[in-house]
Amino acid sequence: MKVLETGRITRIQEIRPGIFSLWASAPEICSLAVPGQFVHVRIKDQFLPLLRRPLSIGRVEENQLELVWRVVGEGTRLLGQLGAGDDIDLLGPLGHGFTIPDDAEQFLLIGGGLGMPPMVYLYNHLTMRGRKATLFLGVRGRDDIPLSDDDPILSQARIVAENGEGFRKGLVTEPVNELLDELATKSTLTNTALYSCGPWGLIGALQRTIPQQSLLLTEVSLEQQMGCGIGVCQGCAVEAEGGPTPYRLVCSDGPVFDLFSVEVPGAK
Amino acid sequence: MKVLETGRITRIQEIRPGIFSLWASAPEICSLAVPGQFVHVRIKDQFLPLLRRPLSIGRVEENQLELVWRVVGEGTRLLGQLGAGDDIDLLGPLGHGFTIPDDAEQFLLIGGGLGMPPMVYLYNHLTMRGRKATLFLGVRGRDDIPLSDDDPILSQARIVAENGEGFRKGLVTEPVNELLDELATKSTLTNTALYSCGPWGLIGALQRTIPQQSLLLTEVSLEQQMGCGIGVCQGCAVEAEGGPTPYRLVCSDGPVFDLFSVEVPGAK
Amino acid sequence: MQSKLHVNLGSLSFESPIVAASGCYGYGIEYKDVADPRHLGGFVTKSISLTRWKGNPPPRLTEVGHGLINSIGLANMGVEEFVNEVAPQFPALQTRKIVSVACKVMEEYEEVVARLEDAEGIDGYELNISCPNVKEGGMAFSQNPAVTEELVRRVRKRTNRWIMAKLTPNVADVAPGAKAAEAGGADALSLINTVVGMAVDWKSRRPRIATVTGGYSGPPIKPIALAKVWQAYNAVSVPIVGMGGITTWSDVVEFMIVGASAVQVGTALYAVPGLPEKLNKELLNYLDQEGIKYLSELVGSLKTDRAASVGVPS
Amino acid sequence: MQSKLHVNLGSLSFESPIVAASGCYGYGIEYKDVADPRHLGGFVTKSISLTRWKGNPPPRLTEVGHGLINSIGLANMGVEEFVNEVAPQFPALQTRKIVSVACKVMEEYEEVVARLEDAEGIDGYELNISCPNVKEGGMAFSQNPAVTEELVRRVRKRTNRWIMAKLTPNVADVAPGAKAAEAGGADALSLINTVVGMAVDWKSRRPRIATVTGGYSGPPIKPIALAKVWQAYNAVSVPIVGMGGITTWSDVVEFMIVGASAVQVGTALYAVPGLPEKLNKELLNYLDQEGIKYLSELVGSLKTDRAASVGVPS
Ligand SMILES: Cc1cc2nc3c(=O)[nH]c(=O)nc-3n(C[C@H](O)[C@H](O)[C@H](O)COP(=O)(O)OP(=O)(O)OC[C@H]3O[C@@H](n4cnc5c(N)ncnc54)[C@H](O)[C@@H]3O)c2cc1C
Ligand SMILES: Cc1cc2nc3c(=O)[nH]c(=O)nc-3n(C[C@H](O)[C@H](O)[C@H](O)COP(=O)(O)OP(=O)(O)OC[C@H]3O[C@@H](n4cnc5c(N)ncnc54)[C@H](O)[C@@H]3O)c2cc1C
Ligand SMILES: Cc1cc2nc3c(=O)[nH]c(=O)nc-3n(C[C@H](O)[C@H](O)[C@H](O)COP(=O)(O)O)c2cc1C
Ligand SMILES: Cc1cc2nc3c(=O)[nH]c(=O)nc-3n(C[C@H](O)[C@H](O)[C@H](O)COP(=O)(O)O)c2cc1C
Ligand code: FES
Ligand code: FES
Repeated sequence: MKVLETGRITRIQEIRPGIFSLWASAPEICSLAVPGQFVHVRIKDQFLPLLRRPLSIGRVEENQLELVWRVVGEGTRLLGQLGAGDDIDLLGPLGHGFTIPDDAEQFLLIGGGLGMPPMVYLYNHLTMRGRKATLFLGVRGRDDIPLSDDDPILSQARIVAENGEGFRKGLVTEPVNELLDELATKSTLTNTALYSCGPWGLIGALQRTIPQQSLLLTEVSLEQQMGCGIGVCQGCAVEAEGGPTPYRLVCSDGPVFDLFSVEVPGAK
Repeated sequence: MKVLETGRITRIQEIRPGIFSLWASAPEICSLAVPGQFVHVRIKDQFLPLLRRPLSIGRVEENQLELVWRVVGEGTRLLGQLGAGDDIDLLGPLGHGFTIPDDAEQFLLIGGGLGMPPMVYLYNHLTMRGRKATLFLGVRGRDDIPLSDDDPILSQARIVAENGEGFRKGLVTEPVNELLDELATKSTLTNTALYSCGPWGLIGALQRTIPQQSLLLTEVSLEQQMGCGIGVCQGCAVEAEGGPTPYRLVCSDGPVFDLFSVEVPGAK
Repeated sequence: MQSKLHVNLGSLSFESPIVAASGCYGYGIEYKDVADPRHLGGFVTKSISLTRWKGNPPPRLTEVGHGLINSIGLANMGVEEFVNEVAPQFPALQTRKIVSVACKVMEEYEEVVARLEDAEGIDGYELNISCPNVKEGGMAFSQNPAVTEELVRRVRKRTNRWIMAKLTPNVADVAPGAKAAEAGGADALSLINTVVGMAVDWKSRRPRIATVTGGYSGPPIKPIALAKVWQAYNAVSVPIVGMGGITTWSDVVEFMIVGASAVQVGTALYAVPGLPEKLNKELLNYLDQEGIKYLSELVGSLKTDRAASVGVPS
Repeated sequence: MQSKLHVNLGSLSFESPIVAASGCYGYGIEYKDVADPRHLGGFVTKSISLTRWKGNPPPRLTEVGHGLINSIGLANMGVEEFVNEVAPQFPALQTRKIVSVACKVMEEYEEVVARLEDAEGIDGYELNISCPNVKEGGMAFSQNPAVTEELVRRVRKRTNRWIMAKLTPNVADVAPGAKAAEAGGADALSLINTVVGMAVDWKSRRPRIATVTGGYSGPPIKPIALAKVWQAYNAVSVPIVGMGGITTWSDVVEFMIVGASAVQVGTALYAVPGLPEKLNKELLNYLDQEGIKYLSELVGSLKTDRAASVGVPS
């Protein structure tokens, strides 16, 4: 089920330079959403930008959902100019969320930069249900953290920064693989589910370093330029196994795919 | 001589619903301008709107010039959103101003709606030099008067409103023709120069009612969709006699033309 | 009583002139949750081919300014699955259902149509002979009037259903192709399909869609579409369905003035699935305000004695 | 030392790849008060014909969205006045001076060029065989490759000066015309001229320009222009001068990546006469940042092995 719903913005904040967090009330979408789904946002009642902008559903709290984004172009810039009380036009919840296996005992969540919001949603979802989840965040530096300084999640996430800046220095795949090694020794790897959302570079790195066979589940959320957001235009195809053709649609087959089913663009 | 000059807005005001007056400092253009000329305005440093917008130079006082406009589309709307301290990019002064014959003793100035600003400029120019000028303004109603309520010119202009509203009711051509009749009796008509700026409807009406042969000079300022504003694109042609072809360019041959040389579109 | 928005396109009538364009409304069933199809005069399905087509490699879309470039490559489920899975849902949809057909060779068009004849609830066919994103067939059909005529004629022999031929704007002159489609027996013509366009990422020096060039749609192509519809209108007597960049009711009116009896809305639906309902309301309001009895009075009503001039009351 | 922006277009060199497009820079002398012509690689004059042309009736321009539709109809002073009044001012202008020629029949092109041969300070000719706004000749020349080839060949015989042929985008495929112009002896090709477009005033139901259809220019045609330049680049080996909707330095880079050796800036000059100076500065800055030695390294450097993808570092 998906709906067109007018979201009333209740709070909007530039949490880091060029990174915004917005809360909007959207009762219908909130009641339907699961972690990993996204909304397709029409920022203004005009055709410039022409298309909607896909944004992952961050946290959901009662009737309100959070969107967190980085300003990269005109659409995200205009979105950042809105204020509390303004309306945005939401189409959602869209796509398939993450699979949460009943028999999983360990959950590893890896956000890369602006891929963090759906990981936070999933993390809250899991921990609220008493499941054991570890949340990783990989960024270049402090300015790239898509969480505000007073966000409770900040202290719960294991942050890895390429530039250090007071965090563990390096790539996020390093502590992830350390934890996987540890789990392997305890032979709980087969009960572990791994999730990630982030740039293609992170997805490629995970494909290269994760022991594919040993884990219970490995899922990633992908991004692709979108038209409709609901499987109509066939525009958001990515190369991925599992469908009747070599291509799958991020909006309706995804955005969540098995990590090892997807072909990273330009990797070959 | 024409220049590209950055005008700093010193004052901007919505003087009637949808009618704005703006003062900007533009020393070079002010020193060069004569009544009847216009500026080609680039509102923002972006290509939407694609083209500049032509606006008549209203009053000129020392280093400052006035622009008065009605919001009709996107360009004039954006211009109205600017504030004091903002810059606008001006190309001007453009076109040929009104001819002011040395031997004229009477000057009749007829503004139609938003055609008023250059008439006000001309009126001030003439009266400051001790010449005898009568200023008419034709509007539909009070809301169309492109002068603010505290404008000293307001009391000096003979206002005719189609809807009455406390003004003489009717068409501006009526009192104009009454005065012309009066001047004819005094046989000073041949020393009278008549100027007008306004919609095509007014120009057509003047062509039909003014005794063409009897006046010393009859000039009107025309509008046409413009590209370059400086005679380069050939885009602003109107049908008018006096050039090597049946067409003349509003931006560089005009905007001021002899009333009886121009062909009103659709009149035939 | 017939609605003021009622239009006849030859033998087929539509309750509204607003039709969802092929490729922008899926197979006609996906949007029903979010926008009631009854507000549409009809829809045209994604183009269907003989077998399932995988389409072009990604990326397939890129937004450029006010417009969109796509290179889907007619990815579709093929006629078999369509007839089995989708068409059975058509009779329940209260709108006109037009199936778009696109193939590589003429014989396949005949085969696909023959297969579609088995399905109920299909009101007519749109022959997509104008897709710029496939290597074989596609727009090349519509660029050759003789081929256009033969193709339409062959399909005409296979069906009694209503046929519309969809023309390409990527020709020097649309008139010969329009005349050919009419001569072949088309009940209506639709145009324009997308305009060949390209976008480049200056940083990586790579094309922004995998096939390098693609099809340009959305508001920037409206002036091109209006010109082509006007040219086609002056060349044929069958009704014309105009499209290209429509986002507002006045766009619809403009297309009708230059000769369209109905219109299709494409790219704009991605942003506003409920646009047809809005356009219907606004069109009715416009008709009331202007005192026009039927929308059809507008068709081809362009006055060419002189042009609209700045400052001249219209 | 040569500037990094220096480009050679066959036998003719330019100090910058930014050339002012025909119809957008008058006869080359009007803008000199407000923008120094030395910042231009060169300019192309308004197209010149054998006699004075009055052009089309007004209105001749209408702004549509991000774009412009014009129907000037090649209004110009004619070659006689041009040679007597304008050309004598050319030697003083420190930039390349290209004279555009547009006529109704082939013989007239020959005559006009023959007459222009008398004038000094002309660096070359652009043969405008692609104007959509005249009834005879115009774009029809460029739509017919055989005619294109003969026309260029005839002019080639009349002059030793550099010749560029300006092609229309209003064809199914630009390649045959591009090859024909090359075969006829053109030193370079320029494209695109405007795209046939139309705008309507729904209130009065009148066309917004007197000739009903006109030529569409400005940012919305950029994707179309890039596609045409790329297609021409792959068809010929003479240098190509690309244009259509250029407003920024990255637009220039994109045109060069798809095969243009230089570019022309048209409509944008109306808004910003000083744009060429700005583009030069920004291009130099870009070359520095990217460590590119000469702008010419970019020409045709499009990587087609794969496309730029969302989220993939470039
Ligand atoms: C399922 C999904 C979830 C997403 N969730 C988030 C999120 O939570 N936070 C966040 O910051 N970003 C997210 N993105 C990316 C976000 O959609 C883009 O950053 C945004 O569309 C850029 O729009 P723009 O107008 O600012 O940029 P421009 O570059 O001007 O956009 C031009 C066009 O490219 C598209 N585009 C550009 N970048 C991307 C991208 N990375 N993915 C898809 N389309 C793109 C735009 O939608 C637009 O159509 C998500 C993308 C997808 C597909
Ligand atoms: C020499 C001259 C002097 C002018 N002086 C004034 C003035 O002092 N005050 C005033 O209010 N208006 C004046 N106008 C008209 C003014 O230029 C237009 O109202 C304005 O360009 C509309 O722009 P827009 O974007 O708001 O409207 P839109 O209708 O969105 O504009 C679309 C296009 O049409 C052009 N256009 C629309 N109306 C006119 C028009 N009447 N004349 C010329 N081009 C037009 C615009 O410039 C633009 O290119 C003058 C016009 C000319 C030619
Ligand atoms: C993503 C996309 C896919 C399309 N697929 C098809 C198609 O399968 N068949 C077809 O005839 N036209 C297809 N079109 C073209 C549209 O039907 C329409 O002709 C074109 O987009 C112009 O209209 P618009 O500007 O309103 O979108 C497609 C257009 C887009 C944007
Ligand atoms: C008002 C106007 C007049 C033009 N006149 C001519 C012309 O005389 N000869 C010509 O070859 N091209 C002419 N052109 C076309 C331009 O040179 C150019 O090919 C086209 O506008 C595309 O470039 P642009 O988008 O940068 O304007 C004209 C364009 C405009 C807008
Ligand atoms: S965005 Fe249209 S199919 Fe995915
Ligand atoms: S506006 Fe260009 S010639 Fe007048």
